[in-house]
Formats: sequence, structure tokens, C-alpha cells
Amino acid sequence: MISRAAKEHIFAAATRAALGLSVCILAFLLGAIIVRGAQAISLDFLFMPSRDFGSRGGISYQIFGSLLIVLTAGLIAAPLALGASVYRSEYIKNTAAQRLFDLALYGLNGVPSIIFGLFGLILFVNIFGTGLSWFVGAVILAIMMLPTACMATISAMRGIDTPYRENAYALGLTREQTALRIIIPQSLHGLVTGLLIGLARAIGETAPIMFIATAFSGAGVPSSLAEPVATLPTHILALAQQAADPAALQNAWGASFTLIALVAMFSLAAFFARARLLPLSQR
Amino acid sequence: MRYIFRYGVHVAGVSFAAATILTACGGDGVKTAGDTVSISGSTTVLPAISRAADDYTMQTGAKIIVNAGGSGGGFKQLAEGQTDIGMMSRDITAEERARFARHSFTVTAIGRDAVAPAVSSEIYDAGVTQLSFEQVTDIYMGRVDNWSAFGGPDRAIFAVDKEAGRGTRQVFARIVFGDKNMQAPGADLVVGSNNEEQTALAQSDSAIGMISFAWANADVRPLSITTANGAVAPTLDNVNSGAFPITRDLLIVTREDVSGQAKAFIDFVLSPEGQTHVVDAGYLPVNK
Amino acid sequence: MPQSQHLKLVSSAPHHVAISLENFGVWFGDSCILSGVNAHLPKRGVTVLVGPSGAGKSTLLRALNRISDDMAGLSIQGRAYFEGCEIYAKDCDVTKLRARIGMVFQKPCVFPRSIAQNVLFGLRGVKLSQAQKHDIVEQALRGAALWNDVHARLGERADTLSMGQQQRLCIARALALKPDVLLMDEPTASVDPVSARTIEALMRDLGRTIPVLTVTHNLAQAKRIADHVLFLCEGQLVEAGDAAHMFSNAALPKTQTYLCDEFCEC
Amino acid sequence: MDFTRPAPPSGRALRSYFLISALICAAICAVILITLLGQTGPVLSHNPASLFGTVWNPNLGQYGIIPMLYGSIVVMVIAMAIALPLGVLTAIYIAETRSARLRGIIKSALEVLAGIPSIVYGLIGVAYISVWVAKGLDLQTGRLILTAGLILAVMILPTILTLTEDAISNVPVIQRENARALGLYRHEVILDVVLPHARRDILAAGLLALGRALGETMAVMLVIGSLDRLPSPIFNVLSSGQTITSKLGRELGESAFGSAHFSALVLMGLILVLITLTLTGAAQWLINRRPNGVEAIYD
Repeated sequence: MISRAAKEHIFAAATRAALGLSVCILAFLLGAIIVRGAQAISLDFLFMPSRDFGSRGGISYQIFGSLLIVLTAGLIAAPLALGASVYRSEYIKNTAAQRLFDLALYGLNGVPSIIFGLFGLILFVNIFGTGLSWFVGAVILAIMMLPTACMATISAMRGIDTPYRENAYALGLTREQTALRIIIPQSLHGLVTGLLIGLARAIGETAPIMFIATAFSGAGVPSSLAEPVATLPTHILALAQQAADPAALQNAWGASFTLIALVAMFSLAAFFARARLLPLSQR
Repeated sequence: MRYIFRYGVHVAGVSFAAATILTACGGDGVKTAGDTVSISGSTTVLPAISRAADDYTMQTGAKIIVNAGGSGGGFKQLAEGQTDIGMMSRDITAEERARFARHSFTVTAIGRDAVAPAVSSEIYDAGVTQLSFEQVTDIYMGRVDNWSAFGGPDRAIFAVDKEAGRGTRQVFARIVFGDKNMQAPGADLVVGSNNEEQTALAQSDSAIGMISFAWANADVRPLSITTANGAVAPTLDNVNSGAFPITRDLLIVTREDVSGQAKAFIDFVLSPEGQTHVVDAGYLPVNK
Repeated sequence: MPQSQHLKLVSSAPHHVAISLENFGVWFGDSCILSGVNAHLPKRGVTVLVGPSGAGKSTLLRALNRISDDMAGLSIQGRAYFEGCEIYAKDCDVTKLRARIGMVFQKPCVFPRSIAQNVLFGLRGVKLSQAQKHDIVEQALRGAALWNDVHARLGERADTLSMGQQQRLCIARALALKPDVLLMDEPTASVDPVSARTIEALMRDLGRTIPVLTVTHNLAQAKRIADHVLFLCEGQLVEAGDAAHMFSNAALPKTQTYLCDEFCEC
Repeated sequence: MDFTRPAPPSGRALRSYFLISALICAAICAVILITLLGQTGPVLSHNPASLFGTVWNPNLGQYGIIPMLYGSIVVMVIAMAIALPLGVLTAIYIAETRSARLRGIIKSALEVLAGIPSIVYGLIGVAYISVWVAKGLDLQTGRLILTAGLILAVMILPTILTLTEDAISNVPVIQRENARALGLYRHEVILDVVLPHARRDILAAGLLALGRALGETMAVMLVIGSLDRLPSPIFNVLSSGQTITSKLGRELGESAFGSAHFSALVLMGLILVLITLTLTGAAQWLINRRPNGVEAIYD
């Protein structure tokens, strides 16, 4: 029988050991990415196109392609998320219908990313016959962003006090006018934050776009919607498969570092957007 | 606020329009993207085509997009009209032709390559420098699992296989195993591209794999083939003379509705200038 | 230091004193919550801590069993003794200390288990037979005037009880450990008036065997239950003394004003 | 006075815009499922019996999904077996520590880590973890089921840690204080009061992490070795393997649309979606279910 005091010590040691291990893992991950990435990053690397299957040259088109796809995805997702959130929060009053809507959103959020790729491959690339197209990639990423953007917007709308709505109705505004003048402006921070978080997540996605929107080499600035682009995640994938080549590996770290910097940029933007756009009434 | 909202509607409108256009230009996969040539397929052919494409783009300003994906994928995308040219390191199979019987395909050889059984340098240095087809087959079928059986060190054989759709694998299986679809129960690891195969062989100290000559290096050593007439070394000369048995043509495939731009690029690859890129990639030129 | 700040009602002989404070103070970061408190808690009777909000009553109570140890920025000045041992000594076993100093909080808080399990929750490290357990539960619940309410449903979840019953369960839980002192931080603040009266009576009963130190905002209640009174204001112990004495003719006008008119000048 | 001021003409258009957006959002999940379902026909009519086999050989019409299903489950179990205890113990330390600074540092590091794209974890797996595993265990390759499990454990650790820490911090202080006032040791307070109180949220965190582990593609695909075979012996995690996601990532590109091969892959994808949807649904249900009286009284 171990005494209570001894158990206390064992337990404390276990949590301390766990903390130590976790901190080591976190430090290793961050350290590896920063150290290896910093070695590979240079202005040339960021602004030159890649050569020799990515093992030489830079990642300019990959950065461009990634930004093109996710920003377009954001533009597609924004109006959908806004409209859907207004409908969910201002029009659906039936609890069961609300539940169903939320369930659909949570469900979409839980779908593995490769499934979105599979879905896009079947529906767009094959059934609609679009071929490899960056725009299809943007549409798929927009779908992936929808739950995040909707949930953030809906929760911002939930934060608007009922008196605002009652006052608007009392002034004779229709439901649409209330939505347009009161609800949407007051919940804009939710939409923007949600979208930016969605963008941060989407830009790192590989599986959804690797079969439908990206090309290995030669892809530059697309001249039509139905052309593939190069992206950072798929570039890293191609380079990671040549791990025996130090030059390729070095560029993979550089591309990873850049990708994470972009993710961090969107996340920080989300953080500041939330602070800046939060309406005075809710600060 | 209004502004943002209108903007939203505008974007939605554009999105819908774009989706409609995309759908409309789909159909039976008629490529619409004017002067862009889209190519995908075998990672074996890729280095040659990619180099040629870079050069061609520089000379003419034409846009050529090259994608990896394996011979199977390359054919599939071409047949479905998603690309203009497919790269293959094996022939089109009867099943593939049957599946897309409504199209006719033109196959052009742009170079020649040899696949060799290759081993980790440690094994090669320990004295295993040649194997017969039967011996390689024994390894992949799981009948032999130690290098000592071939005069090597007393170490388990680590057999690296490739994905079934890969051209390299099908050529190797057809010639060495005698059946291109033969599964390899003795395999310990399956990789995709030539790069991955190279990495796996280099990282191991007792591995055997199948690799295109162009990927052989100091860590990954191709073996001579033991035949009734002695050993055939894995050299380009032996490939050229036809003595080395596991060779294949590097192919590009087009559909009957090939675009002029794609045709022009193929002509460039076949020209003496284009063929230098094939040689640079480590392969043998055609027409020589 | 004026003489009046000492408890004059008991002799300073240690065997009559459960807890004594010497120049005791509590700081959170840079702000002083309590300072220079000198007091003795007698071994019997109900001692009531009174004073306006923010006087430091709860802080003092929570410092005595070191329950506030985990708050960031907390620092202690002076000395506090429990049964002659220094509470804030380095070698003081906090766990044992807390087991001997029972505490009941403002809001009742039962654990989501059965009533009996709640009573036995603090009894650790001793092997007890079923019969012993039953005895302890019965005694503790009787001591907390709850036995008649719940003896037929000891296995039911404790959170099904009313707030007043839950608060008495908390008292029973503390009593099960046979504490040497019972600290009560406004124990009647969250319960209905009837339960509050029951708990007041309980405190009087408990005060006959062990020292009970309680905080209250309710002066009427303080009058009903107090044997001794400590008057705190703005982190200082203003006056302390026998209840009858304090309520009728306290030495300081400040104390008189507060205890009679519930108005504080400090 | 005109009390019947007509709605502006844009009202109806706006309303339909809201409605259509909502319908799109709500229907996409179902559309995905139906699209996938629609492609499973060929393999179901072709050779359904082979699906339950252990041999995957599209050339011979054999589509045994058991090795992939097994791989997915084993990799997930390894990841959870490592990440859950590690995450919960670490979360306990962070939640109970008095150092606000340590807590702040770790929490922001976790935010950063949660944002690292999975392909980068794959790169770390290829460049470091698989190499370490191969060297440490003296194996020919580090592309193993175990490696995939390790990578996934690292990937889901931030999720588990963050959510568990939240759950533990959300346990009302009053519960801890009451337990401590009874003379309980810290570990007794945690094990007997805090964890039981937070168990529902911790379970939900586990389920979410489980879903993420099952659905993860890139990192797994790069390190698992793509061997479509059950390991032998069956629990040999030091052999290469295949998960549903890595199979899809590797083979979708080369299977012809509409073939039995393609539809077998789609079927695997469908199974994966159904499993992960069940897990997320269960987690959401646990989080949303407003629990019993105790919490309701004190929150």
C-alpha cells in the first residue's frame, strides 16, 4: 500500500514528466521548422520560379498559386456564409430546424480533407469535365471554409442583444432591412474572423486540391479558370518524396516555413480583425 | 456596409457564372485553354519532358504545364480529356484501350530507358553485383529472404516494390517476373515515384528495388543481369545494343483531337535540340 | 498598538487558544488586504467576524487553512499558530492542517456522488469497515442536523438535495473529519431563511464542543449566535471582545457605530 | 399616415439570397455523401465479396479493404494511446500551475502548432521521425505503421492538450476548494473531483482528436510505406502498412473514373466519412448536452 503522500509525489512527477515531454515535442517541431526554414529562405527563394523539379530555384509561383486559390475561395465563401448565417440566426425559429442546420455544419466540419478532394474529383473534374482547374480547387476550399465562417458569424449574431432587433422592428423595419442594417453590420467581425481562420486552415490543405487543382511544374499565372496552378503544399509534397536529395529537402523546409508564415499571417489578421471590427456595443 | 454587401452579391454572381462556364466548357473534355499545353503522367518520362518544356517555353513563350502522377494516371487524364499529352513509361494496356474505345490514341517514343534491379550500396560493396531474373523473382515472391543466399552478408533482404500503376513497375514485372500484374508478397515497402524509390534504397543498407537507370547513384547501385551468356552490365551501351534485357520506350500519348500547340511541342521534343534534353535527363535518344 | 485590539476575554494561556495571530497580514501583489492583526481564537464558542464588505474577513478565514495558497501573488506577513504550530511554517503539512481545520463555504458545493460518499469524501488513508463507515456517516449527519432528512436515501446523489440541505451536508462532510476548528464563510448566505435558522442553531451547538469561526454580514444573526466578536475594517482588526460586551458597550466609537447602526466610518 | 409602408423591392431578393445560401450550406454535406454513394456502383456490382478480403489487386478484380481499414484503426489507436495520456497529464500540469507566464507561453505555442499544415508534419515525419525510428530500432526503413502513429500522436497532441486544458480550467474553483478544504492531496483533488467533473469535455476532445487522426492524409501517406497487406504477425506495427486515407492519396490519381477500381476507392472514402461523422457527431452531442444539476447550480 503506497501512502497518500507518496502517491502525491508520483502523480506530480508524472505530470511534470508529461509536461517536459510535451514541451520537448513542441520545441522540436517549432525549432526544426524555424531553423531549417530560415536556412532556406532568401529573397531569391521567395521571388524566383522553381527549377529542376523544385530542388533548385524558388517558390514564387507556388506562393502565388496558393494565395490565388485561397483568396478566391474566401471570396466565394464570404457571401454564402453571410447569407446562410443571417438565415440561420434571423429566419429559422424552429429549434429542430436549427439543430438540423447546425448538424449539417458540424458534419461538414468533420469531413476528412481528402474526401473533399475525392468529391471535387468526381463532381467537377469528371462529371462536369473541368479538368485540373485552380478555380475548382478554390470552390472546394470554399466549401471547406464554410463551417468555420458560418459558425463564427452565427455566434456573432447570437451576441447581438434582442432589444436591437425589437427596436428595429418597432421602427417598422422589415426583417430583411433589420438584417441588412442591424444584424450584418453588428456581426461583421464574426464573418471576417471566421473567414480569416478558414483561410489560415485552407492555405495549408494538400489533400483536397492535389487531384483537382494543382500541377507539378510549368504552372504559372493561369490564363483561364480551367488551368492548374502550383501551390505550396503540393510543392512540399513533391519535394518531401525526394527526401534523399538535400537540395530538395532544403527547399521543402523553405516552402514549409513560408507556408506557416502565411498561415500565421491569416491567423494574426483574424486576431486583429476581431479586435478592430467588434462593434462598440459589444466591446 | 452596403458596399461590402453589394460586393458579396457581385462575387456570388461571378462565381455562379464561372461555374456555368466551367461546366459548359467541360463536355467530353474538349480542351479550351487556347495555347496552353497540359501534360501529365509517368515520373520516369517527366524529367525529360519537363526540361524540354522549360526550353520550349523560353523559346516560344508557349505555356506548358507538366504534372506527375504515374503512367496510369497520365493515360487516364489524357483519355478523359483533362490533359493534351500523357507521359507513359509502358504501353497502353488492352483494358485501358477498351475503356476508352471511343477515342483513338497515338503513341510516340521520345527516348529509351532501362530499368535495373538496384540494391543499397552496402550490398553492392559486399559483393552482390549481379542477379538473374529467377533470383530477383524469388526475392519478390518471398521465397528468398537473406542476402547470404546470393553471396552477400547475412542480412534479411528488404524488398522495395512500386505502386501497381507505375510504368517502371509494370515493365519490370513483365520482363523479370513474366507477368506485369504479378503481385509481390515478398515486398516490405511500397513506394510511388522514382524519387521515393531512390530515397528508400539509399536510406536502407540491405534493400533491393527496381529503378530507372537515370536514378542510379553512389548509394543506389544497379545490378548486372545474369543470363545464360554471362552477366550483362547495366550500362547505356548495353541498352543501346539491345543486350540489356529490361528496357522500355519512354512514350508520350495523344488523343485524336490533339491540338496544334501540343503537336508542335512533340515535334520539338523529337528534334535534335529536344533530344538533348532526353539525354540530359539520363536516357537514350530515339532515332539513333 | 492599542490594548483594545487584543482579545481581552480569554487569558493568553495557550491551552485556551485554538488559533492565535501575531501581527498577521495578507498581501495580493502590491495591495494589502490585511495587516497587523493580533488575535486569539478561544477553544470554545462561536466567534463571529464582522465588518463591511472588503474588510478582509473572508481573506482572513481563507488564510487560516491556507486554502488561498494557490492564488497567484499571495504573500503572508506575521505569524499564525494553530494549536501551537505555525500555520505558515515551511514544514507544515498543509493537507493535515486542512483536515484538522474544517471549512464551510458561502455556496454549498456537493460532489456529484451519493450523500454518504460526500460525507466520507475527506476520510482518506484509513481502512474502514462498512459498519464504521455507517457510524461516521450517521454521526456526521446527526451533527449537521441532516440525519432525519436523509437517513433513508443515503445512496442518492447529493445534488438532488435542496440548497439548505446541501449546505448542511457540507457541514457534515467537514464534521466527519472530527475537526479541531470549524471555519464558516457566510454559511447562510445562499440558503433560504428556514435553513439559515437551522444552521444558526447548529453553529451554537457546535460551538459547545469546538471553536467555530464564522463570517457574517448579518448583524442580527451575529447577535443571535456570537459568543465572541471580531470587528474588521479595511484590513485592520478594529476591536475584539465578548459578544455581550461588544454589542452593548464597545470601547471604540467606530465599533459602536458599526455594530449598532451598521454604518462604518473607516 | 401610411402604416403600410411597402417593403423595398430588394426585400424579396435579399430573402431568397439568405435562403439559397442557407440551403447550399446545409445541403453540401449531403451532396458530398450522395456524390460518393453514386460512384460506389461498379465495385458493388462487380465483385462485392472481395471487399471483405485481405487482398488488394485491382488487376485481378480483388478489392479487399480490410488491410486499409485495419491500418487506419491501428494507426489511430497508436496515436491515441500516446497523445491522450500525454495530453491529459500535461493539461493537468498547465491547468494547475500557478505560473501564469508558463501557461501563456505554452498556450500560444499550442495555437501556433495547431495551425501547422499536415503536409509539414509529413515533411517532419520523412526528414526526422522515420529516420530516427529506422535508426533507433535498427530497421531497413522508417516508413512504418508505428511511424505514422507517432506522427499522428504529435499532430493531435495540440488539439487534445488545448481542449483538455480548457475542460479542466472550466471546472468551478469552488469544487477544488471544497475538496482541498477537506484535506485532500492535490492528486486526489484532480483524480476524484476535477477529472470526473471534466470527463465529458475530455471525452469530446478525445473523439474530435480521433476523427482528426482517422481523416489525416498527407502526414500518414508520406511515412506509412503503402503496403496493402495486413502485417504479419497481425500486431507487428514495425511493418509498413496502409490506411484508407493514404490509399486514397496514393491511388486516386491513377484509377480511371467509373472503373471498379475507382469505385472501390470511393467506397473506402465513404466508410471513412461515415466513421468520422459518427465521431464528430458524438463529440458535438457530448459538448452540447447541458449536464446535470450540479453544474447548472454553480455555473
